[in-house]
Formats: sequence, structure tokens, C-alpha cells
Amino acid sequence: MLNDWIFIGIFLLLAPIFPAAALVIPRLIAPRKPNPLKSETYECGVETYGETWVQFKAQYYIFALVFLIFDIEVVFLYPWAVAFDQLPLFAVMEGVLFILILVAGLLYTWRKGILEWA
Amino acid sequence: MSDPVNFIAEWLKSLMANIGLPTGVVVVIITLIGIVVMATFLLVMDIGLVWFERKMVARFQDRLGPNRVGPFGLIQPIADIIKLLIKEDIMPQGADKFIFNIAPIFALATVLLLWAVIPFAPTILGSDINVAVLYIVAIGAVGTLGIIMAGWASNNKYALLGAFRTVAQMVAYEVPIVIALLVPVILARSMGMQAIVEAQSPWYIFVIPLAAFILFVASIAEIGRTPFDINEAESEIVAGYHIEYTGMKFGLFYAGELLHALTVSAIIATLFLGGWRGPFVDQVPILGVFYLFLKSFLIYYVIMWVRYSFPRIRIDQMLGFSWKFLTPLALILLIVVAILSKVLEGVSPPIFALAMLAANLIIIGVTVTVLRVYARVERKRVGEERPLAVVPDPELQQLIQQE
Amino acid sequence: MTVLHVIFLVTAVVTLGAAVMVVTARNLIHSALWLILSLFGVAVIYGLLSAAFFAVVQVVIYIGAIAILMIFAIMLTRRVKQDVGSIVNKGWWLAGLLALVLFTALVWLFSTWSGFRTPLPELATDVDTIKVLGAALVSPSHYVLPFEVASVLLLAALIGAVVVAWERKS
Amino acid sequence: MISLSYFLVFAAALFCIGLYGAMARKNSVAILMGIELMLNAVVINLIAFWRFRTPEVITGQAFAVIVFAVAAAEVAVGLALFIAIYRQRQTIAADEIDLLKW
Amino acid sequence: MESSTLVWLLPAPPLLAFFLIIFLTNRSKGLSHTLGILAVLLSFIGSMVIVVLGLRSGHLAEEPFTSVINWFPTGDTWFQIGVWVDPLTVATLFFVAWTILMIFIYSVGYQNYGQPKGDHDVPGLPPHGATEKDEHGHEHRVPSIEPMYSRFFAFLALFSFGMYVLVVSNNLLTLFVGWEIMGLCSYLLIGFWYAKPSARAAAIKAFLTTRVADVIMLLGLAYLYYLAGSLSYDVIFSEETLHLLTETGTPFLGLSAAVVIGIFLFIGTIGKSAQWPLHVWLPDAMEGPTPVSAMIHAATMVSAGVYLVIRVFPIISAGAVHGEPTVTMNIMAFIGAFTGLFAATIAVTQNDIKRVLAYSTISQLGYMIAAIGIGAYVAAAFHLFTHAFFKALLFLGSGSVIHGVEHGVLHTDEHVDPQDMFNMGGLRKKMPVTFWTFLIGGLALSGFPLLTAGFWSKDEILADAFAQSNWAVFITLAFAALLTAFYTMRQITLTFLGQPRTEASKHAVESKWTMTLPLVGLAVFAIGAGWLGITNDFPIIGGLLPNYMHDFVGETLAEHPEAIRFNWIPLLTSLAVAFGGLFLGWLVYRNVSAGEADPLEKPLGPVYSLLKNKYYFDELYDFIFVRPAYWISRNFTYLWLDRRIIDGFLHGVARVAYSLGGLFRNYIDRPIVNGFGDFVGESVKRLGRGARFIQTGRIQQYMVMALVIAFGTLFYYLFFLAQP
Repeated sequence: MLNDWIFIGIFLLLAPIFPAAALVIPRLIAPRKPNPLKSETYECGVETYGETWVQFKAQYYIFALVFLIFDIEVVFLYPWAVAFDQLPLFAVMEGVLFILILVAGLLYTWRKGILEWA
Repeated sequence: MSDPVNFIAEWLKSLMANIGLPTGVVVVIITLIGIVVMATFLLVMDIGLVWFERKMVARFQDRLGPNRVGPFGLIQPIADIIKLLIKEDIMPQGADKFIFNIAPIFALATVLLLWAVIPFAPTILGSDINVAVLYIVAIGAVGTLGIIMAGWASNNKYALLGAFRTVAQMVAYEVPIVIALLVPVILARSMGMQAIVEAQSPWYIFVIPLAAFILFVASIAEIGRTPFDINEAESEIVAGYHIEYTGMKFGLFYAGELLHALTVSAIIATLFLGGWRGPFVDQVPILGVFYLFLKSFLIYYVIMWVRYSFPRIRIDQMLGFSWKFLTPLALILLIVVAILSKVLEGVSPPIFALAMLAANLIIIGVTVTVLRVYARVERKRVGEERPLAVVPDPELQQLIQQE
Repeated sequence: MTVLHVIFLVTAVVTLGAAVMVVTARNLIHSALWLILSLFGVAVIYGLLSAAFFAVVQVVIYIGAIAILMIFAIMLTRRVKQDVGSIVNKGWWLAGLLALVLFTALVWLFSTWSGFRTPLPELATDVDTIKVLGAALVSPSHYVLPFEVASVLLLAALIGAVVVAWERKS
Repeated sequence: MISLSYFLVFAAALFCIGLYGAMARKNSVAILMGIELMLNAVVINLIAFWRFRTPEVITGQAFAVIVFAVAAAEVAVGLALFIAIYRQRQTIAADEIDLLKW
Repeated sequence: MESSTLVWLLPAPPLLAFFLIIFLTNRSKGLSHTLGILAVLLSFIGSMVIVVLGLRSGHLAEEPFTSVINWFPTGDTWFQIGVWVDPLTVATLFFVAWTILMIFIYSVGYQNYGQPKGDHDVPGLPPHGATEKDEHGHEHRVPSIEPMYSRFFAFLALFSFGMYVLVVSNNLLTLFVGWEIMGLCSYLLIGFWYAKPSARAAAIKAFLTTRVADVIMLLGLAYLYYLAGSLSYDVIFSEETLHLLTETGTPFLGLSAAVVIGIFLFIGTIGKSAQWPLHVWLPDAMEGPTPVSAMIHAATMVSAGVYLVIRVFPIISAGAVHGEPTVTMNIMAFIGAFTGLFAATIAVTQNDIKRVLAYSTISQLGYMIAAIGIGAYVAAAFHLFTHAFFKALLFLGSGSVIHGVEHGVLHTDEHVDPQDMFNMGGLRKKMPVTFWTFLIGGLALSGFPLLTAGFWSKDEILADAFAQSNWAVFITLAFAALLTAFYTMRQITLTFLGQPRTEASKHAVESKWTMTLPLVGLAVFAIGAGWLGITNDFPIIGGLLPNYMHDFVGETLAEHPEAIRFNWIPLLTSLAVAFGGLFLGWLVYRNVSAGEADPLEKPLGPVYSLLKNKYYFDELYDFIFVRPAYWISRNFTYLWLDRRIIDGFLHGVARVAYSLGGLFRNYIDRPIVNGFGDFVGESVKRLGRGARFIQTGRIQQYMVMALVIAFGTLFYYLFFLAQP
């Protein structure tokens, strides 16, 4: 068990190194002649104008919001699933109730038309 | 010699122990070596994937594909890499340098990290933590972050827009994935990959095909491939969040995407196709690696098949598909499986599997019928809603003229 | 000075440093990213406390969801010319002072407590805490009520937030 | 041997940093970040107490689960409020949102 | 199935029906009432099974059907709830199940199921009727269906849930829960036509009045729980608990805990059973959909109050040396008897057919309370039992009458109050079933000898009062009985006998079978229910039937009362009052409509004049009985007692308080308090101006302050106060 976590830890440290290496190599061999024209922002063919910070629709936020709620609820079901063979049917039903409350949320957002991408 | 990997590992251990290194250090070093070997293996395979992908797409599209550089163009990817390496790396003005640079690293590293918990063989696996499934979800979440960073750092409307769309899409499909992953966990009563693999008799795809299907579709969306490749819909938002990336940085995104596809294939193979399970694997563990990758490539092939057979769908359709189809379906499946597997607790495995399968098929049947009806309604709606250019009636014209 | 110490200290330093950056960074996106790093450090701390489940859940929920949510919110509420002007209000020094005092007071308070230096007890190796947690969360004699109430709370939060943040197109 | 004190002090520090952020920053989202830090400190305490004092009783973890849920709800609603406010007043600077007086 | 399990299930179907109707079948009227009736039928069958089982098991009192579960943890113990079926429960269950089932069936007809939608009916108002073309194309108005039909059944279902819970529960807390659920339902049903201001007011009045009582009752429960550590019957009625209660003294006038608790619980009853002085809500409660809410408030729910006092009789009578009633009992005896007479006198003067019944209900409940007060446990239960049936019958009958007259009103657009008895008359031909059943009910109410149920139970009460030589109660009740018989007959005469006084009543029609069937069903019991309690040594027929009430229900008590010896005097008394009252009523009211020429005159002229000649009897009776009755009810009870004494007292208090207030205002308030107040106010204002800068509306600053204060306090506590 402990070794497993050591593995994960070391992997966490190591994983970025491979791509990083791949980024270091060009520094050494690739040509570097930057000029302002080159580094201009490329947008749809014409010169870019205005703030990069276009106003975004609140829709994005709402989707992320729904996702957050669902994510957290489902994640809390994992221990329930792991402990499954210790649970009486009653406890399972409580888990199901939990899910049903989740469903209620989904139905609400659905009916409210929030899931429509306008 | 049935298990060379462990054999070598043991040998190195004893070697270092003889030198007199403390066990802790030995473990660390062995782990390091293991990781390096694995990562290299994966990256090389990634290079192979480029070739595989291009060959396949060519065949799908009735072309030859790369066939000049080396036999069957096998060396083509190497050439590509060299090209990428020696390309000049351009940093757009006003970009957030640090974030701009680490974003692609995220993109690839997170994919690599996923492999930490995938068991290659009964005896060969990175780490067998008891929360592996959640670990996969977590790493996926971190991957999402890389995209936002890329989109934000490159100081470009379209990049940001692409990043936002991608994230919206990824979070939308994260939910069915998390739910679908929960189903095998219920059956195996564990989040450990190894445990899940060992619990798979028969393979879960024969027990809970629906979960496999949901996971498969949602994963395709998660890795942003056609028909779900909104994030780089050239016609709509130039090239998505990595529009500003050039050279190796772009290469990393590209490699990340390919490897990600293989990775989800491997995950699905592990969770539903019995991972390393196969004949003689108990006697010759190393065979497991072969089996695993065989299955993974099978799924990978299906992914490509889908990719090159379906047109891209609109973003509203895509989000709707997740929220209004996959998620409810997954929730229903979850409830059914939960109740059923508690009710059927203790019956003999084959009967259990059959009952489960039957339940799945019933759900699928119902779903299909519902979809039929829905499709009919939808067709009518769409047909009515957008009439072709109509001739304005004369009175109206008169009115207009009077104006 | 065991390995555990080293890991803990490094993580703690990184986490706290990141936390400081969170509250001091001028660019909100940066502080969001720092926040993510800090939260990740916290996840590692959970790992050290052998609460693997929480370590992973921390990443899934905080980094995977809450951080994304925050970045979206930042994007949605960003003002042009936000980067000029002070990022702290006038009472910041008082806040800092208060935080400092509180910290010292807390530490002092802890140190007066007998259990302050409780050594790390051995975990029973045969029990899987996740199993125990899962069973406890739905067992009527333990936490089923908070568990269900939590889901209701989340439902309420979902509906409330959606209603608040949703712009009706009229 | 590592002892409870480490985690308590660490959590206290994290809490106070978060507190500072919550009290000093102008931008509401930043305030929320501070609050998140505080919540995390709390959870650390809960789990640390579970690990060091009563590893055989699961209470600490159960509490942590609930705190997670609360944190999520709080973020969701809080940010939603900010967005709504922003829509009204084009700002979410906490010291410009001062309607909360008679 | 284990019988206790079945008991658990009794309340379930109505609740289920309630939710189903509310959530699913609200749209479909037919489905809704089917659901409701089905549910109640289930409960009914279950109850009947329980009743049979209970009667079968010879020793139900020693070992009642009971089972308990842990409800919620109280410290280290659990608060347990459960079911409990002992003889008393069986008796109650019997009539509850019957009456509720009857209500449901009846409501279908009463709310005009199958009738067309109203032309301009709106939810919240009684249906105005619809116009219908018959095959000849003639338009005529017919009753229209209730707009909120489904909702009505939902409420009824919820109500029956409450009633069942109350009856089968094994502890006072769940009993109280059911009690409150019914309180809610009564509120909902009285205010069912919420668009009528009067209905709204009545609903609120009823709710608040009963609330007052319930709060005190809850106090009683709390106190009881505090002392006994439980509210389960088997615990609180056990020897040692009762002993403890009697031993424990209280600050209230040195009364024993038993007495205080008893009084508190009894106050709950006063509210629920509309005893004087909290009776005010019940007459107004008739604002609801006519018979049904009326019957809920008069026949079923209000019995719950009596059920409660019967149930807690051990506590009430705790510490009663044999034959020597306790303080509680005395109070109950007084209030009961007084209410009995008081309400009866008022009933005599009422013209609204429903209100007469309402007041008569109050008075009958007074009987039961009085019976409890004199320790006549069995008699009270008996009367509760019989009364439920015949009063329900009467109410449904009145509803049917009103329905018929309403039909007439709609038919002939003559605008008369369809509930005023003086607008009726001669309905016996139009609505025979209603007439006969109503007659039976009325006779039962007035205690028509031997045949009807009311006679036996009332007689038993009187006999008890007599046996205890409790003259006050005896005479009061006897007189009340006389009045009861009198106004009952008056009602019957005015409504059914004689000739129609209005077009409407001329065109009244018999109600649908859905309404008449319950009438018949209840009528059976209005007669038969009495035979369950015939004293064994009653002349001739005594002992033909076993005295269930006594041998079975009496068992419920630990030391069950021995049957009182038979005695002729109370029997004769009740005979006298019953016959006398009825006869008088008939005589006085048989031809009220003498105003216009009596149609009987021509066909039988001489006989008619003969009848005319009898008039001085009438004058005599009129002088001897009727006027006094009027006088008492008007002047004494209404003007003098209600108006002068009660109101006068209140006004007096008010005046005193007012003048006192004036004094305070002029000599203390203004100079001293206000001066000080102004001073404080001014200084606060100045302070506020000074401290205004604190309130910036900036959350963060508030947070800082809050934290400073909070942590300051915390650390102060920890370092200075909490140091040992």
C-alpha cells in the first residue's frame, strides 16, 4: 500500500519531466528570431481588435455549476459502492434515495430550460 | 522466465541490496526505473500511434497515407517529431509566459499519470491504490485545467473561447463518466483496478454493456474527438484552445490527445474487457501486457472508426446529448444495478450475470424506443420550424409599401 | 527527521506559500491557479494522514470542479482595467493583524492542550476505512441523516444558484 | 515521529491566511478563495483529529464529507450571487457592494 | 398476519391516498374519490378484522394487541412509539371506521359528482349550479360539481389518517400528533371555500381556539413525560406511575401532579370537544362544505377530545378514594353538566338546521364529560359510541336535506336560505329515506326509549349520576335531556312534517344513493348500537344481550367498575323527559305555518277545529315550558350569562385596565419613563451618529468586527473563566 503511494508520488513528480524535456530540446536546437509581427495574435485572418476578455455567457458558469453539484454527489456515492457488501437493502435504498434527490436536481434544471444551449 | 519484469526488478533489488543501499532507497530507485521504463514505452507507443492513426484515417478515406519514409512510412512520425523539434517556438504577445509553457506539459503529463493505476498483468502494475477509479477521475479533472490554462494564457479570443467550450464539454461529459465508473465499482465492491480486473468473470462488458457504452461515448467526448471535437472546430473557432501553439508545444497537445485516446481505451479495456485477462495468463503473466494492449487497440480502433464515420455535431446538441441522454441513462442504470445487485446477492455468478445483462438489455430496449419517438417528434419540429423562403402575401407587401 | 517529516514539511511550505500567493496575487487568474496548487498540497496532506479517499476527492472536487467554477466566474465578472488600483481594501492591515493574532492565539491554545503532541497511532491494517466510511454514511445508527440532508442541501444550492445566476432571455 | 501538532499548526496557518484573504481582498471572488482556504484548514483538522485521536471511529471523516458538501454549495451559490451582482452593477468589488446598510 | 402488524397498517392507506391525490390524481375527480374511498375501505376492513380479533380474544384488556418501535433517541434511551389496541380502542375503532367510510361515500354525492361543471364556479367558492338543457330543450338549473373536488377528498383522507393514528397509538405523543393533524384538517375543511371571508374567519377562529387548548395540553404532556419518563399507556397508567403522580406535589395551589396534568389534558379536551367556555368555534365551523366538515367537527373529531379524557381516566381519577371524586373530576363534572344544559338551551333557539345539531353536539359531549366527571367510565364510552353514530346520521341527514332544498332553490330561482328550517317543511314526502333515517337519528338523540341507542347510553349516564346521588348533575342532565328531546322534535317537525313553506322545499328531491346509503348504514347503528350496553338487571329484556359495554370496555380499567344497580327512578326520568320533550316539540311546531290557510282545514274541517280547540294546551305548555325555555336560553344563557356576566366581566377588566393605564400614562409613563426614555434615546442618537461610521455596509468590515468580538469573548472565556 505504502509503496503504491510512493509510486504515485514519484510519478507525480516525474510525469511533467518528460514533456518538459521535450520542450527544452527546441530551446537548444530550434532557431529563435522573434519579431513583433510574428508574435502578433492570430485571429480569423484580420487584425485582432478589442479586449481578449470577451464577455462570456453565464451559461458556461451554470453548466460548470450543475457539474459541480453532480460531481460531488456522485463522488460521495463511491464509498457507498465500495461498502456495498456490508449494506443491508435498506442502506442501499438510502443510497438510491440520494441518487433520486440528484435526479430531482437534474429534472429541475431540465424543466427550467437551463440545459438548453442558447 | 514467465515474468521477466518482476524477475529483473528482483534482480536489481538484490543487486543494490548487496551494494548496501537501505531498502527505502532501493524501493525508490526501482520505482524510478519502473516509471521511466513505462513512460518511455508509452511515449514510443505514442509515436507509433501517430503512424497508426494516419494509416487508418487514410484507409478510411480511401487513401494510402504515409508510405514514403521507411517501409509503409513507418519512419514518418519520427520525421514529424524532428520537424516539430526544430521549428521555431513563437510566444504570442501579451501571453502569460509561464502558464503558456506549462499548459502543454499538463496536457501530456496528466495523460501519462493515468497509466499509474492501470494493471498490465497480474504481477505487473504501477500501483494498486484502493481509490484508483477516483484517481482516474481526478487526473482527468487536472487535465481539464491544462486546457483552461492554455486557452487563457495565449491571450486570444478564439483560444479562450475554444478553451471554454472544451471545458464546458468536458465537464458535461465528466458526469456520465463518473456515474458509469461507479457501476463496475458496485459490482466489484472495490475501487482498485486490480481488484476490478480480478472480479471480472465474465468480463463486465457482458454483464453491464450499457455502462461500457456510456463510458465509451462519454470518453470520446472527453478526449474531444469527432464527432465531439468542438474544441477545435476549425470552421467555428479557428483551431480551438491551442491555436497559438507552435512547434513542440503543439506537438505535446497532439501527442497528448493521441495518447489520451489510447489511455481511455486501456481504461475501458481494464474496467470492462477484463484488462489483462486471457488464456494462460496465470502461467505466463507477461502475456497480460499483450492482452491488455490488444484489447486497448481494439477499442482505439473503434474510436477511430467512429471518428471518421460521423460528422461533427453542434455544441448545443452535444451538451444536450450529455445532460439529457447520457446522464439520465447512467443514473437509471446506476439505480437498477445497485438494487439488483443487492437483491441478487448470493445467487450463483452466471445467473447473476445473466440477470444483470437482461436488465441492461431491457433498459437499452426502452431507451431505443423512447429515442425513436423523440427522433420522430424532433424531425417534425425541425421540419416545421425552418420553412424555406416563403412568398410574402400581397397584403403584407402593400403594407410594406405604405410604410 | 524521517522521510515523512521531509514530505510533510515540503508540502506544508508549498501549500502555505501558494496560499499566501492566493491572497496576494494581483491577477485573479493567477490567484486561482495558486489556489489550485495550494489545494493540491492539502490533498497531499490528506494522503499523509492516510485518508486516501479524501486526497483524491479533494482533487476531484476542488481542482476539478470548484477551481473551474471560480475561473469561469472570474472570466464572467472581469472588469476592464481591473488590474489598476489596490487589490486590498482599507482595512487590510487590521485584517492582517487579526489573522496574525488569531494564529498565535490558536497555536498557544493548542499548545496548552494535553493531546497536542499525540504521536501517530498505527492504523488497523485489516480494515478499509473507505468501506467503513461508506457503511457509516448510510447506516441509520450513524450518519444517514446528515448524508441525505447534505444531498438536499446540494439540491437547494443547485436550484438557488441556477435561479440567481440565470439571465432569463425575455 | 510526526505528531498531531504539525497538522494543527499547519491548519491554523492555512486558516489564518485564508482569513486574511477573506477580510482584506477587494474582489469578492478572491474573498471566496480565502474562505475556501479556511474550509480546507477545517477539514485538515477534522481528518487530523480522526487520524491521531480516534482512528477507530469514522466520525472525523464523516464530518469532512459534510464539510465538503457545504463548501461546494457555498461556492456555487456565492459565485452565482457575484455573477448576478456583476450583471446589476458591473462590479464585484466588495467595498463597492455596500447596500447592506439601512 | 400478526394482528399488531395489521394495526400498524391501519392509518397507512389514507395517508397514501392523500399524497397520491395531491401529487398525481389531482386532475381526475373520479380517480381521486376512487382512491380515497378505496383507501378508507382498506382501513375499514382492517379495523373490522381488528375488532373481531379483539372481541374474540377473551382477555384483550390484560394483553392488548401492541407492538413498539424505537422512534428517536432520548439521551441513552429511545422514545418508543407503537400501536395499542385494548377494548376501548376496539370500541372507538369500530365507530371511527364506520363513520369515516360513510363520510367518504357520502361526500361523493354531496359534492355533486357526475353533475356538470358550474357555469361560473370558481375554486374557493361553493358551486353555484349549472344550466342544463333537457331533451325538450328546456333549460333548468341543476347543482354543479365542486371545483376542488379532488382536494376535498385529499383533505378527508388526511383527516382519517389523523383519526386512525390517534386511535391506535399507544402513547400520548403520537395521539397528540394525530390530534394536531385533525386540527389542521379541520382548519383546511372549515376554510375549504377560502374565497368566503366568513369561512376564512371561521377557520382561523377554530384553529386558534383549539390551539390555545392544545398548547396547554402539550404542557400537560411535557409535565407528564418529565415525571413519568414516558408517555406510553402501559407505563403512565401503571400503578407505580399513578402513585408517583399522586404523591408528587406541585406549586399550583398544592395540587398533586396527577390533578394538574389531568386538568391540563382536560383543557385540551375542552378545546377539541368544544366545551364551555371554548365552545365558540364549533358553531362557526359549520361554514365548511355543509355536512361533511360539520360531521367531522361534530361527530368524529370532537369525539377525540372525549376519547382522550376516557383514555387518561386513570390519571384523572388517580388518588380518588373510592366514591370520592378528585378535583379534576369535579371540575369536569361541572363543566360537562353545565355545557350540556347551556348548549341545549341555545340549540332550542336556533333556526339553522346545522347549528341546532352543532349545539346539540356540544351538549351531548357535555354529557360524556359529565359522565367522566362522576366516574361513569363505561357510560361515557357508551355514549361516545352511540352518539357518534346517531349524530353522524343526523348531520348527514341534515346535509341531505340541505342538498335537496338547494336543488329546489336552484330549480325555482327563489332565493331562500336552504338551511333555515322555517323555509322547509313537508320534506318527508319529497325525501322519504332522509326523513326516516333522520327520524331515527333524532329519536336516538332524544333518547326514545328501548328502541334507540341514545336511550340506553343516556339512561346509563343518568343512572350513574343517580346511583352516586350526585343530584346537581342528575337534575341538570335530566333537564338538558328534556330540552334535547324538545329541540330535536322541533327540528324534525319543522323540516319534514307539515307542508312545504317555500317553493324551494316544494321542489326538493331525494338525494342520490351515494348520500342515502350512508344514512341507512348509520341508521342501523343508531338503533342497534344501544343494545350492546343494556344493563343486565334491566326489567324483562335485561340480560338478553350481553352487556358488552360494561363487561368488555369496562375491562380496560385496571379495577373495572362494578355495574351500578338498576333503579327505576332514572329510567322513569329519562322516559319522562324523552317523551315529554318529543311530544312538546311536536305539539308546538307541528303547524308553524299556520299563517297561511292550513290545507288540512277543508278535507277534515271538524277534526281540524278540534285540533284548534286543543290550543289552550298549547298555550299552557307554551307558558309552562316553551317560554321559560326561550326565556332561559335568550335572557339567561345568552343575554345574562354570555353577554352580561362573561362580556361584562371582560369589559370590566378592560375598563379597569384602561383607567389604570391612564393613571400610569399620566403620572408615571410620561414624566418618568418617557423622560428617561427620551434621554436615553437622545444619547443613543448621539452615540449612533458617532458610531455610524461602523455601519458601512461592507461585509468585510462587519466580518472583522464580528471576529474581533467573537475571538475576544472566546479567549476571555478560555483564559479567565474556564481556568479551574
